[in-house]
Amino acid sequence: MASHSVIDELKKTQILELLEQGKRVDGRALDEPREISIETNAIPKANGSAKVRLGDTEVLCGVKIQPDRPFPDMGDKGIFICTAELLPLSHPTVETGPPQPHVIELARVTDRGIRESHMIDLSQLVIEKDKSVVGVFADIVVIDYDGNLFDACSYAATAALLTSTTPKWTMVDDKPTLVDGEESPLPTTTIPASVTMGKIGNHIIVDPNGDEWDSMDARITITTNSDGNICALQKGGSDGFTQEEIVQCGEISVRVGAKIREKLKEAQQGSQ
Amino acid sequence: MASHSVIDELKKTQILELLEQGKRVDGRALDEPREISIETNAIPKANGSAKVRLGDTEVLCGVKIQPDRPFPDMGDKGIFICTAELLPLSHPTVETGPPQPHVIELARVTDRGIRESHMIDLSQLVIEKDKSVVGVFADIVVIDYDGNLFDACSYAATAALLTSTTPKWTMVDDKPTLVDGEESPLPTTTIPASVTMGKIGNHIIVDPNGDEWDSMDARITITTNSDGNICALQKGGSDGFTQEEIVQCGEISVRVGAKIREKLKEAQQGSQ
Amino acid sequence: MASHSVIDELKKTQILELLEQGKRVDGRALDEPREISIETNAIPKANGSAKVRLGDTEVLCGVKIQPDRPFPDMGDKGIFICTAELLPLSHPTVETGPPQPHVIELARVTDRGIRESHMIDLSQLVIEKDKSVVGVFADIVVIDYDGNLFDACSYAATAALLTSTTPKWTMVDDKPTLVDGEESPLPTTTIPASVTMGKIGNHIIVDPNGDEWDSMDARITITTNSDGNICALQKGGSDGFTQEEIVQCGEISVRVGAKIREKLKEAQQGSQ
Amino acid sequence: MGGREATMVLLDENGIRCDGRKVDETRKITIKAGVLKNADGSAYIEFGDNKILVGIFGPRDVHPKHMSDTDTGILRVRYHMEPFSVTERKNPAPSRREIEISKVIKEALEPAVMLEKFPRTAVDVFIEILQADGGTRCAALSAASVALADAGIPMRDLVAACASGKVADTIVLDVNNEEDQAGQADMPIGYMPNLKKITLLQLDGILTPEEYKKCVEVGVNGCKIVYELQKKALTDKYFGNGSD
Amino acid sequence: MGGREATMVLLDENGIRCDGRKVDETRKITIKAGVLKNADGSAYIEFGDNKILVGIFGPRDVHPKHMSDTDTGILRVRYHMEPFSVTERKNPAPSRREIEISKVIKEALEPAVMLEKFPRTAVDVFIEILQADGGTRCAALSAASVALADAGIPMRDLVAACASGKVADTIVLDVNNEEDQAGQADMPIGYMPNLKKITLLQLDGILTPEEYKKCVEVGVNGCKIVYELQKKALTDKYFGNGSD
Amino acid sequence: MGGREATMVLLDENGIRCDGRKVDETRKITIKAGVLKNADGSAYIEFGDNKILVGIFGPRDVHPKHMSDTDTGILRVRYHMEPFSVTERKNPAPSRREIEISKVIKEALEPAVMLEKFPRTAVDVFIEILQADGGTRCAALSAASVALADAGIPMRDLVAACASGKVADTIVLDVNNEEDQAGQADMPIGYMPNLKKITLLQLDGILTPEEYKKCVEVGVNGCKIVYELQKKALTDKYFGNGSD
Repeated sequence: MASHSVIDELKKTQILELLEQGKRVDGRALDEPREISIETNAIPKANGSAKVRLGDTEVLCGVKIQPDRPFPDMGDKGIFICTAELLPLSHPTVETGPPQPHVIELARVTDRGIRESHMIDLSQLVIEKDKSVVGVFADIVVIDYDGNLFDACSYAATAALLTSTTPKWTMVDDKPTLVDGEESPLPTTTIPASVTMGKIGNHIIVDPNGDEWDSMDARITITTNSDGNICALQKGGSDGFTQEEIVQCGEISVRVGAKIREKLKEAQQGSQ
Repeated sequence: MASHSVIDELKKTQILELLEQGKRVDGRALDEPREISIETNAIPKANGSAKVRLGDTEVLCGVKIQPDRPFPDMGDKGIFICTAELLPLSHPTVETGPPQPHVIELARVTDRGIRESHMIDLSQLVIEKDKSVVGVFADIVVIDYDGNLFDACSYAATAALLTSTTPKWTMVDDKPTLVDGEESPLPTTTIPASVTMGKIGNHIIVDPNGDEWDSMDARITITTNSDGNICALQKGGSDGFTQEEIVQCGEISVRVGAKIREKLKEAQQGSQ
Repeated sequence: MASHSVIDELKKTQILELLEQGKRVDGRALDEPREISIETNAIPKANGSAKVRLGDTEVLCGVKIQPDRPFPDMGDKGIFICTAELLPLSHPTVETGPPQPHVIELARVTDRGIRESHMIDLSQLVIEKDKSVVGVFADIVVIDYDGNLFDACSYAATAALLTSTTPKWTMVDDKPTLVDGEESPLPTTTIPASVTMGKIGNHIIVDPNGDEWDSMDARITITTNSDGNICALQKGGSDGFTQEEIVQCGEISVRVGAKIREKLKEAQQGSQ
Repeated sequence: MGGREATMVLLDENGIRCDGRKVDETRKITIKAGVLKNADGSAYIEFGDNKILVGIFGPRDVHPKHMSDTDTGILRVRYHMEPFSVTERKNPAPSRREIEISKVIKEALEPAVMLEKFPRTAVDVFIEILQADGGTRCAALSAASVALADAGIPMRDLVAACASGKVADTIVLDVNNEEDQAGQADMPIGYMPNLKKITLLQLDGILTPEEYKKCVEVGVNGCKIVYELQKKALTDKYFGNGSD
Repeated sequence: MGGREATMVLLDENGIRCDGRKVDETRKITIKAGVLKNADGSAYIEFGDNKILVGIFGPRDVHPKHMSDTDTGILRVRYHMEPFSVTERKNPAPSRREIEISKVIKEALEPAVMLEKFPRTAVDVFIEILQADGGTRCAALSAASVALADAGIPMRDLVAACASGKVADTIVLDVNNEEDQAGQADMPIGYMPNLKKITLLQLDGILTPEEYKKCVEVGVNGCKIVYELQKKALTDKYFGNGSD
Repeated sequence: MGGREATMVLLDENGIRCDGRKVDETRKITIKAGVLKNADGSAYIEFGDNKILVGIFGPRDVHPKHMSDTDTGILRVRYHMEPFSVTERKNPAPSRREIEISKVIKEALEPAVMLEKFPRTAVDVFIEILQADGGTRCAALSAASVALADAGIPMRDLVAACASGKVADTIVLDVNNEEDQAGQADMPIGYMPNLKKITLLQLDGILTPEEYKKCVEVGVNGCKIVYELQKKALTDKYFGNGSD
C-alpha cells in the first residue's frame, strides 16, 4: 500500500485526462452517484437491517436494539452506537486484526453523520431514567469494495434504522423486562444523507468508485438532514481544498443529498 | 513448525513400518494407553488439584472454587470454567503470548468433555438464585510435553474435581459470605474418561506419544461417562476417517475409557 | 539498544577515568544531585500537578481525585494509583505501544516509594465504608529524558500530591455526590524523598545523568521518609553491590534525601 | 447441550419436528457460487435461517515469509460472526469459540484441497456468518467447499456437511437451533462423498454406542444430500441454470 | 454537539460571549518553538486553557522497512491525551477518538510538508495534550506546524488552525469548551495562508447553507490570526525576541 | 507492607514466630535439580509452602534476530503465577507485578551467568509459581540458579536468595506470608556467596538506618544457608544421594 505502482499512475493519468474533458471513467456526470440499490430486512433476526449496493461496493448493516445502562450524566437518553468493519473477503488488501485508523475513521464519520442529524430521538428510548435505557447498535460490514465506503455505510445504517422496530421493556424487580408483542418503529426525526466528493486535480466528483478513490488528492464527506441543512462534514486525504471548493461541495451535498434521501424514503416505504 | 524435517519423515516411516507389523515404537499394543500416574492434592492451597503423568507428558490442574455472578438466564446453575496453558518450560517450541488456536482447542475440548458428561451437578452450586452462585475454575498447566495433551488434561481436571472440597457461602448484606468450617465434596454425578486415538496410515492407535503425535494423519478424542455412553467427541488433524473407523473408535473409547475410569476412581479414593 | 556502540564504550571509559580522579563529567560531587526545579500547579485543571526538571530530565505529574469503589477487603481505605509513561517525544528511542518492562518498573518503584512511606493518609479518604472511597491518581509523563527517571518521577508525584486539593463528596441516593465549594488539602503525613545512586566500577554516584546512566553497572533507589528512616528500596542493573556498598548507599540516601525534602517543602509552601 | 427442559414439542406423535420437518429431512438449503466481485472465489449459503457468505483469496504470497511452507501450500480459515448475526448482539472481538471452529473447519477442508500443488503460498478462506440459526459450522463448511471450487483451487472432492443429533430420544438429521438448545445431542459431520472420508466430526451430548453409530450414519446421509446441492450450485454458475 | 440546554448566557445583548470575548475574537494564544532538548524540533502552545506540547523526530529510518516508501517520505502523527488533561481522568489506553484525530491531523499536515525530499524515511509528530479545553485539534495542528519548521523539515507553508462555530444562533470564532458543549455547531479548520488551501475541515452540528459559508469564512480568518503567531514563535526562536 | 493490624501473635515472649520458627530460622527448604524431561535444565523448590518450578532452554537462537547481541548472550526471564497458586484465583493475564519481578530476577541472575561465552544467543529462564506463600521471588531466584547450573550454563557463582524483614519490631529471617501481611518490613535479598555480591535487593516497609544495616546482614546470612542447599541439590543430581 505504501508505494503507488506504475499501473496506479497510468490509471490516475487516464482518469485525470478524461476529467479535463468533463468525463468520468464509467461515463457518469461529475455530480452523479452510482446506481444505488437498497434491500431492507436482509437479516430478519435483527431489529432492522439493510444491504446496500453502491455500484460494486456492497455493505450490510444490522441493527440490534437491547436494554443497556445509560452513559453517566446522560440518564435521560438512549444509546446509539455505530461500528464498521471491512470484512477480509471484501478486498485482497484487507487485513484481519485490530481495526486500522481508516476503518476507525469510517465508523466514526458514519456514526457522526447520523448522530449530529439527530435522526434517532434518543429521548424516547428511556426505560427508567438514570437506570436503564434502550441501546441501538448499528453494526456495518463491508462485503465488496469498490470505493466510497463512507456513503455506502451511511445509507446502509440509515436504511436499517428507518426500518427498525423496537421492542418494549419495563422495569420488573429493578431489571428491564420485555413486554411481549409491543413493538413499534424506532423513533426517527429526519433522514441524513451523506455525499462524498473526491478532488482529482481541480475537479470535484461525487461518489468516487474504486479507481477514482485510489487517484484522489483529497475528499470531503458532507451529510445533510431532511431540512436541507448541513449537519456533519469530514475532510480527508493528503491535499487541501480552496475555500471556494469547500462552498461548492456544500452546495453539491445539499442537491445530491436530496435525491439520495428520496431513495432512502422509498426503501423505508417499501419495507412497510 | 511449518515444514517437516528429514528426521521427522524418517521417524514417521519407522513408526508406520512398525505399525504394519502391529507394533508401536514403545512396545505398546495399539489400544494401550501409556502408564498413568495421578497425584492428587498436589497444590494444598487449591480446593482440589491433581498432577497427572501420562508417559512423559505431565500436567497439573488446580481447582479454585469461589462465589461468582451467574450467567444471564442461568441463575439456577453454578459456573464451571476450564482453561489450559502450555507452559513454555514444557517444550522448546512453546511460545509465550496469547494462546494459539491449538491451545484454545485443547482447553475447549477438555472443558466440553467434562461439561457434556454433566459430571458436576451445577444445580447444587447456587448461593442465591439469580444473584450469586459458586464458580468452579479448573486451570490446567502443561509441565512436560510428550504427546496427547487432550487425555492428560482431561484426567488431571477430572481427578482434581473428584477430590475437590467446596466451602459454603450464605448471603449476608447481599454479599456471599463464607460459612466457616462447612466444607463438602464438590457434587459430582459421573466420571468422564477421555480417550484420544491417532490415525497413522490405516492404523488407529490409542494415546499417541510425542513422536506418534507428530506422525499422525488425523486424531479423534472421545469422552465417555460412567454409563459407558459417549458424551463428547472431537476430530482433528489434516486427514479424514472412514465411517467404519469412526464406529471402531467409538468402541475403543468405551472399552479403554472404562479402564481409565478405574484409575480415576482409585485416585479419588486414595485422596480420601 | 541491544549492543553498545563504540561511542558508548568511549564515553564509559571517559566517565570511569574521571571517577578514578573523584570527578564527574558535569563537574558535580559524587553525592550531588543535579539542579532541581519544581513548578507546581502546572496543570490548573488537575487537582494537583507539578513539573519537575532534574538537570535536563523533565517530567510532569498530574493528580486526579475522584470517587471510586474500594478494593475488596479494603473498604476503610482510599485508593492511590500511580502510573508513569515515557512520552515518545522525550527521546528518539522511546516506542509507542504497550509499556516496556523498564517503564512498568519505573511506575511501580515510584508508586511504592510513596505508598510505603504512608505519605497519603488513605484512612481519611473514605466516603462511605465498603461502598465508596476517594481515588487518588498520580499520572506521570516524561517529557525530556536525561537519565534518572526514578527520582524525577518521585519528586514530581510527591510535589503534585503535596499541593493537591481534594473535593468533598457525600452519599446521596447511594451515589457519591460532590459537595460544592468544600475543598481541602490532600491529607499527607510525611514527605518521601527518593535518592537514586549508580555504581560505575567501584564508584557510587548520586543522580546519574543520561551518559552516566548508560555507563552504570548497577543502580539502587532508596526512599526515606521525614523521620530519616528508609521505607523503600529497589536494586537494578546487571551487576551487584557489596554489603558495605549497600550500607553506604543507605547512608547517602538519608543524607541527600534530607536536602531533597527541603526542596519539596519549599515547593509545597510556594504553592500556597 | 444445555440439557434444558423442552417447553415445546420437539417431535410429535406423527414423527414431525418442531419446524414441520421429518426426522431425516434437512432444512431448506440454497447455495450460490460466485457472489462476490473482488474475491477469487465465493459462495453464499442459506441453510434454514443460517445466512453465510464465504470468500476465497489465493493461492497468494504469505507474509511473513517464515509462515509459508516450501513443500506445500497452506490453508488459512477465519470463521467470523457478525455482531447482528445472533439474538443477543455479539461482542465484535473474536471469541474462543470462533477460533476453535476456524481450526476445525480448516482441518475439515485440508484433506480435500490439493495443497501440494501450490507450495510456498496460502489460500485464505473467509467465512462470514451473517445470520446464525444452529448448525453454522456445517453450513459454513459446505459453502467454503463450493467457494474453493469457484476460486479454481484444485480439489480432490467437495466436503459436504450436515449435523445429525438426538432429539426427543430419536436420532434426527440437521438439528436446528431450538433442537440444539433443548435436545440431547448434536453431531456436526463433514464428509467427502467420493473419497468416503469424514473430515469433520464433533459431538456434544450423550449417546449410547448404538445411537452413536446411527447418528454417524444419518449424518453421512445428510452430507450426501448437501453434496448434490453443492454440485448444482457450481453447475448453475459455470453452465447456467436458465434463471441466472 | 450534545444539543444540551445552555444553562449560562452564551452570548449577551452586547455580543459578548461567556468568557468575555467578542464573536470574532480568539482566546489568548501563546506559541513557543524549540522547547525540548532531545526532540529534533518542538513547540508548546497555550490556546485558551489548552496546553499542548509537540515533538518531532526525523527524517529517520522506518522499521519495519516495508512500511517505508521508496518514492517519498512518510509522516506519522500521534495525538495523545494525558490522563490528567480532562475533567474526568482519561483511561490511558488510546481511544478511537485519538486515533481518528491523529489521522485527520496527519492529512492536514501532509500538503504542507515536502515529503518527496526525504524518500524512504519518516517524520514523527508526537502531540501531547497536557490540558484540554475545547479545540485541541486546531491548537495541536498549529503547534505541530511550528514544531516541524523548528525541526528544519522543508515545508511549503505553515498550517494554521482555528475553529469557528454556531453559538446562540450566531457564527463565532474559536469555540471554547462551554460553547462546544452547549452550542449548535463546531467547525475546526486548518488552513495554509500562502497556498490558500484548507487542509483540515470537520463539522459537528447543524448549519444552513448560508451559515456554512459564513462559518468557513470566519474560520479561515481565524487561521490567519494564528498564522501570525506561528511566524512570531519561529522568529522569536531563530532571531531572538529580546526577552528569551 | 499493608500496615494492617496483626490479629495473631507474630513473635511470642520466647522469640518464637507465628509458625514456630526462631528469628534467624528459614522455613523448610527442599531443592531438586533436573526434574523436567524436555527442558535443557530445571529445578523444583519447596520453600515453606511455596512450590516453584523452573525450566531453562538455551543457549539458543534469538527470533527476531535484531533482538540478539553480537557481543554477548542475553538472558530472558519470565516469572509466572498459575491461576491456582494464590488464595483468590489469579487472572491468567500477566500482571504488572509479574513483569517487574521478571526484570528484577533477570538482573539478579545476570552477574552470575557468563553471558559473554555465548554471543548472539539467548538463555530462557521460565519460572512457574505453582503455589505461593510469601517470598516467591527469593525462592524462584534460588531455584533458577540451580536450573541454570543444571542446564550446563557457565556460571561465576550461584545466586542464593532469602528475605529478611521486620516483624513485631524485630529483624527476622525469611518473612512468611502472614508476617508479610501483618509485618513492618520485607527485604528480599539475592547474594552470590563466593563473589560476595548482592544482586537482588528490594525493600517495602520502614526501617531505621540501624535496622536497615541489620536487615541486610541477616538476609545475607540466610542466603548462605540457601546456598548450601543449592549445592546439595546439584550434588545429589550429579553424584547421586543414595535415595534418588
